[in-house]
Amino acid sequence: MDFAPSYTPEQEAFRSEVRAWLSEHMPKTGGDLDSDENYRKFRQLGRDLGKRGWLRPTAPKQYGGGGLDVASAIVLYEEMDAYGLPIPPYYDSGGWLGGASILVWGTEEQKQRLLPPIFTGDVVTWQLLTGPEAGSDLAGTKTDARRDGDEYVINGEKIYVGGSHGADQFWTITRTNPDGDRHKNLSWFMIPANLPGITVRPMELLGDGGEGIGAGVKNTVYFDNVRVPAANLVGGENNGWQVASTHLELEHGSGGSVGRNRWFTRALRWANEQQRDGRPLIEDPEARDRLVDIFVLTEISRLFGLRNFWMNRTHQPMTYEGPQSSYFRKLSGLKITEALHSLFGPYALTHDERWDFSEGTLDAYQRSAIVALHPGGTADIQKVIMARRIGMGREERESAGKTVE
Amino acid sequence: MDFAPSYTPEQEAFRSEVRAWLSEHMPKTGGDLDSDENYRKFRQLGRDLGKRGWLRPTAPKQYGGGGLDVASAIVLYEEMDAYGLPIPPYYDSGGWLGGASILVWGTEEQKQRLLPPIFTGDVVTWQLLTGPEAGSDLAGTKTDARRDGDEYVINGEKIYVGGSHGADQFWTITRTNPDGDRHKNLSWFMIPANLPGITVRPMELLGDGGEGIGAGVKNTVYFDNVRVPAANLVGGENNGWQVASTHLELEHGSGGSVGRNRWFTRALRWANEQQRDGRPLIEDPEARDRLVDIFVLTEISRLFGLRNFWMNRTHQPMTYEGPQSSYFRKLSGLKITEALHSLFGPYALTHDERWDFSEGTLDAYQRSAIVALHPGGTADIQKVIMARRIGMGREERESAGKTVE
Amino acid sequence: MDLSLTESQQLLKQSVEDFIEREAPRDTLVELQQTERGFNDTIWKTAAETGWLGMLIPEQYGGGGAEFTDAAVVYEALGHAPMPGPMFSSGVLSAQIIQHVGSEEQRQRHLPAIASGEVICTFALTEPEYRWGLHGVRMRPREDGEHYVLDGAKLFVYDAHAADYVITAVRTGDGEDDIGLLMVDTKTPGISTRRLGGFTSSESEVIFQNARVPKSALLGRPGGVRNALDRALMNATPLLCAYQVGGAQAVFDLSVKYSRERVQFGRPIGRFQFVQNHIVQLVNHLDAARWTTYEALWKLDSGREATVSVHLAKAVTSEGYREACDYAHEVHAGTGVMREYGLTLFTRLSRSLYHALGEPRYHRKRLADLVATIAVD
Amino acid sequence: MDLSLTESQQLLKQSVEDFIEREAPRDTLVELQQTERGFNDTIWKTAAETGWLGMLIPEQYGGGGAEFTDAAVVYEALGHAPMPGPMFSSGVLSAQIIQHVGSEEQRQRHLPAIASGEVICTFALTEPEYRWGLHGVRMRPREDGEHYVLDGAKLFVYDAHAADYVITAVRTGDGEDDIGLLMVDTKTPGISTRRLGGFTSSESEVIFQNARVPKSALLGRPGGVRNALDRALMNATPLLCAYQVGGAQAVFDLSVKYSRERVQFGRPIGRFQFVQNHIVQLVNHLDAARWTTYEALWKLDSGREATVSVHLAKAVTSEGYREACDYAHEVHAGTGVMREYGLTLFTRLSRSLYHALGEPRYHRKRLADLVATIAVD
Repeated sequence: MDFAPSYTPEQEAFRSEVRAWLSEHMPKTGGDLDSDENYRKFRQLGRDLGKRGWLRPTAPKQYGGGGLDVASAIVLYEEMDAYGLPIPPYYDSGGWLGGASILVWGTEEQKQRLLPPIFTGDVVTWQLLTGPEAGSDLAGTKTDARRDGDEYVINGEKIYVGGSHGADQFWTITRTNPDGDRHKNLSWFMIPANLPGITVRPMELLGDGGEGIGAGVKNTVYFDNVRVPAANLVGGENNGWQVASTHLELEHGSGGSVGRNRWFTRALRWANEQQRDGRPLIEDPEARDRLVDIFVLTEISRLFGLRNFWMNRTHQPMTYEGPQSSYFRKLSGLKITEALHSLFGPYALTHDERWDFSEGTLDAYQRSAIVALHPGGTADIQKVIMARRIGMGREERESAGKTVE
Repeated sequence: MDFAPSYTPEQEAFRSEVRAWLSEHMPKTGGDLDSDENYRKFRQLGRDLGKRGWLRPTAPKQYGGGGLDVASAIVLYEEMDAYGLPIPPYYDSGGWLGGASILVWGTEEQKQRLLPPIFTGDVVTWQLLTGPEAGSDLAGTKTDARRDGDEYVINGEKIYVGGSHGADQFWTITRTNPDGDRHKNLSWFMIPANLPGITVRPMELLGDGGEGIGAGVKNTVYFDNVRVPAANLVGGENNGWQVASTHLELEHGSGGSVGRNRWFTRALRWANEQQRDGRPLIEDPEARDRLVDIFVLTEISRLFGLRNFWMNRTHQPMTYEGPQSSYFRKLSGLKITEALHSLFGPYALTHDERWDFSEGTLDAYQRSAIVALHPGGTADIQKVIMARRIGMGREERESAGKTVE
Repeated sequence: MDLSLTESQQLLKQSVEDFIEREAPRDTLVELQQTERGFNDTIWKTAAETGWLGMLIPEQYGGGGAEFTDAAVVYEALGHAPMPGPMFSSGVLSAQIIQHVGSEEQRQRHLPAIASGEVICTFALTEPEYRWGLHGVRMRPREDGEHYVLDGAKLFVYDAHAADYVITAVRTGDGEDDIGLLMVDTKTPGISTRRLGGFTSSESEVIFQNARVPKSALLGRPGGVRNALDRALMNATPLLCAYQVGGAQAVFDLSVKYSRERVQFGRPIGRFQFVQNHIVQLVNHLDAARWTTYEALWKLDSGREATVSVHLAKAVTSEGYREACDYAHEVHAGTGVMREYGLTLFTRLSRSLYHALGEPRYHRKRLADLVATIAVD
Repeated sequence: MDLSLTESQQLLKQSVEDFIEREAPRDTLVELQQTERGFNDTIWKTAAETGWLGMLIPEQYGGGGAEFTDAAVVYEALGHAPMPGPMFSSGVLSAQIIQHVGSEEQRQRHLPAIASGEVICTFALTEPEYRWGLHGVRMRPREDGEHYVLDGAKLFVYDAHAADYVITAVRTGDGEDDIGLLMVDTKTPGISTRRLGGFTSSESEVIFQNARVPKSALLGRPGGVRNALDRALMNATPLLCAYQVGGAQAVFDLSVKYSRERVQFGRPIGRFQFVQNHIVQLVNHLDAARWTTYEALWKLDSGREATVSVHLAKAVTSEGYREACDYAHEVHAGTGVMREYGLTLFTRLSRSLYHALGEPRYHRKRLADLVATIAVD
């Protein structure tokens, strides 16, 4: 067993190259990371990374990816992580997930046309999954797409979409046969964001101004007789549930991660800096207990993510591991917020400019951990999937969706 | 609001009477409370109490009960509780629960014939509810009763029955119409324990030698063509589910209690007596935290029990309160065992005569708290009933079973 | 034994609920929450005129002289709204402190004004080195003739941004008991208050810069404060618990309702046992909070020693309200985090009140000290 | 990065599983549990002959010289049975102590006998004032010529009733480091061992009454024991964790199987979400235990600093195994508490091993000390 990625001399050389490049290109940012100004800088960094194939390091080269091996990709993630940034350095889960579905289900023409803009950072893509009527029950969507000549006409509404800074394109799942059997009446579309009939309106949610770049605001997207070229239907008519299974699988956590949850190191730093009765908070036994609570939870999360990363990238057969990781992360998020509240008291709830020592992150996390319970499937949905994959009460065990990474 | 029972001068006089009587009649016991010798003493105490109508203080006088008001009954419970004993001072949940069902559903003839032996302590009654095939799904019993002239012929098997010291009679629920609709094919019988064809065999269970008098051993009862007089059918043929609803309701906790869980005071005493590093364990901050954990859990349990006692005795409309109390008690039992284990370390697991300071109660509780998860309905079944009574996902709210107390 | 509300308590409850339905339905409260002040004059005037505000204040000082349980019925209904505003800070907490710590003259001067709503008052204990309890008080006034001169900051003071007076705990010496409480007028030069931003309810900073407070502002006598203050806190806390119980009840009501109305996979979601499990855990927390609170109130009303029960109630209620909201969010998923739906009004309060008058750990530690000395039978 | 077992590890795992299926199926183990000794010679001989017992012992001392992860594969499979007997106490814990604390001469004398199974050895630390860790050691030998004379009791010593030697921790002075480890022959006059009754696995008392132990029984040199012992404990602990992981896995397997076979209300119970919830929580505990354990083993094998990972693994694994059994009992209801079914074999172990080598609180406290000093980035 080996928990550490091992690197060839070539890969170590690659690390030096990446490190040098990043130190030169990393923009100066500060304050609210979700501000327009900061976003523009990160967006530019994304384009620059994309030009080198570093935005989607393991995606095939012919579609604009980096074509790199897993170890080199980890090198890239690690070096970006040193700046506290993911790849891409702005909100683009739509590109990540939609790209994966197109890679699996798209025609060659679609891959050549749709993937390069995503993989090179030319476009930002939003996923449109949830409707007012269809939350956990995604397949119950009432957004309809009706064929009309070479186009489909889309009507409906999707909620909890995207971030604060707009997108170039959307993908979504629609009903193409309202009378068809469940799961066999859906179709998957890539949709330019600027088509007539599309309206985007910000929602008012608990997580506003939440943690992370561009993850703050969510939007409602309305479709009013929006005409989408039939060429943008991916995976064939009424095959949308299959196409969705790919990105759902990844969204449920089966892609894994090599990153670390930063809450432990942050809490540790603040517990060293904050004073209580003239002594550092870290010397208080209660505070130490809460720090260990956070440490234990984040270590387990990290190990689940690492296991999934390895399984996914080395194509081990996966079953319940994705939703397990997702479930654990959601629930431990709530527990961590309570531990932080216990640790820092009312400081955990304020982003007041005079008193908050956390640059707004503590307060934002108290809210975003609640908001995080539902996206990518509620905690309950993760359990539903785990039960099917483990085969509780049934001999046949459902298998995981097909992904590439 | 008034959480304390209030007593009239007559009731206070009654307390003096009870106290004097108990101090005279309370037997000397010691060692394993479940030993044959101790049991005989408690059984005699029960008969003596029964003669005075103190065994079932609130049951109607004409059937052998005490006919006392609620406050006087509480006086009795409190005075017995001072000796660490319930009423009756031996295992007779079958008499308590079966008696309640007969009171509600029996004919006048049956009440006059069946209740006095129970209420005066002449007989010990076991309830036979669970079958190998029918645990949570009680109505799925495969114990059959076939009418034959003035008798019913019973065949089948019931498990997790009774205690270590035998019983005089059983009651059980049987299937009288294998082809009938669910819940409408069951009948409820009182059965003398000495009928031909009945075999009682002890089971080997985790809780052997568990806490409480006579609650240690459980048995399997086999029925092999047992002929029961039709006069012992209570509530009419195929009406057994209704009859059962009464005792199930009580078993699910709706009767409540005025007693206190003793684990906190015990743990507190031991924590004062036990030494660590030359100082009483109680001075250890961790130990104090665990004591408070136990205190909080047992206080909540006590308050749920008290609320239910009051609601039941004053005939407030009850819905989910019974199963809530039962659920909370089951789950907090597990948490208390972990707190005790944390408090006393390996001492929590041994009844070794040289080293155990708890007279076997700690070790027994580690096991009996696990065993207690299922009797009277599993923790999950309590939740099922709560959901129906609260009306989760449905407008109509199921009401609680009919009880008298 | 009688665990029911009296008839007059039921009427009281109904009157608060009627007012809320009329004047402060949930969408109004959602809007109000976004405002700087957080409450409005209708609410405040009604609280004063109906007597809810001064219920606990003895009649001779212009209050209602009600029992604790009566007042709790009102605060539970207010928590169910959840009604914003400094009712608890002023009418319960500050009034109790003045009543128990202040001199007769001070009672006569301040309590009627509080009861009538004319004056809003709050209590400032904690400082930047946050810790609940008197040993966290470091602010030490300088004496200057007939004045104390104050410098420093009090933090996380509930409702200070709306208060006329802040009862400010200061240190008068190095001993544990050397604590003084100053009735500080917020219009005093050198004093500023400001509401803190974030996921708090109505917590503020109070900054003192060379602020001169007359010595007559000292409540009671120096050195004799601890016990009287403790008594006031023990009396006030269960009312805050009742407010939390009301909130948990509302969150339960919302969840059950949503479990019936929201349909997914062709069934109301309340038919799914995963969802049922959330609501079962929620109602267990709710009822634990309710009955520990009621018992503490009854002990106060009947003159019993209530300290253990009060600490128990605050620990259980604070943990329970927080958990109740977490479970409600699991039931509601995306809908629950939409501002307009209103669930987050409660979530916010469940967080902020978690540490009000001491976080659960504080009360558990005090419980440990108390129960460890209980006579062992 | 490679998180899979090697081919030879898979073969090893298979060979243990084959042996268990053949010689120690669950009903055999249920019977064995009822016996005084708790294990039998077939088990012991096989453990010795196949080399499982001495796997971790270096080859020059008659062992297998295997890596930690190899040995963990075996111990996980043993825990899955769950196989009883002093394999861990003797072949891992005692052998590690002798290897790290003992002199070269002592290693050569004892380790081959342990590896061959000829001699059974265990480690006695805790005393009646139970507390894990060296500061709980109070037993102080008297010196008498070439002997130490021992009086007192060691308690909760795993497998002492079956042991030929008990490595006994004694105090040699008042300083923290003044600890000696004596290789005590249990046949020495004045020494008695007795298995404790109850819900423990195989914990015993060892009573010393004027027992004379030659000074040559002292492992290593006095005063230099702490670090070497700590190293031995850090090496041994993850193997116990692996045994616990195997147990939690078995409990998961049983629960999933039962969820398919047990029918109530016309459906396999695993179709009910309440039951699914238990199994989901169970598998989360199982996998948390598994991966924290594996990472600790990998750190040991690759020569990395492993202390944090070992404490993390033991805390998570002990809590997890206990919780796993609780959830399994919820799934199994009445069936789970029938002795013949076998689930309680695991439940018993999950309790006893909860405090073996220190209860979770102990490891969390040590974790706190370690992580509090991690350099803050």
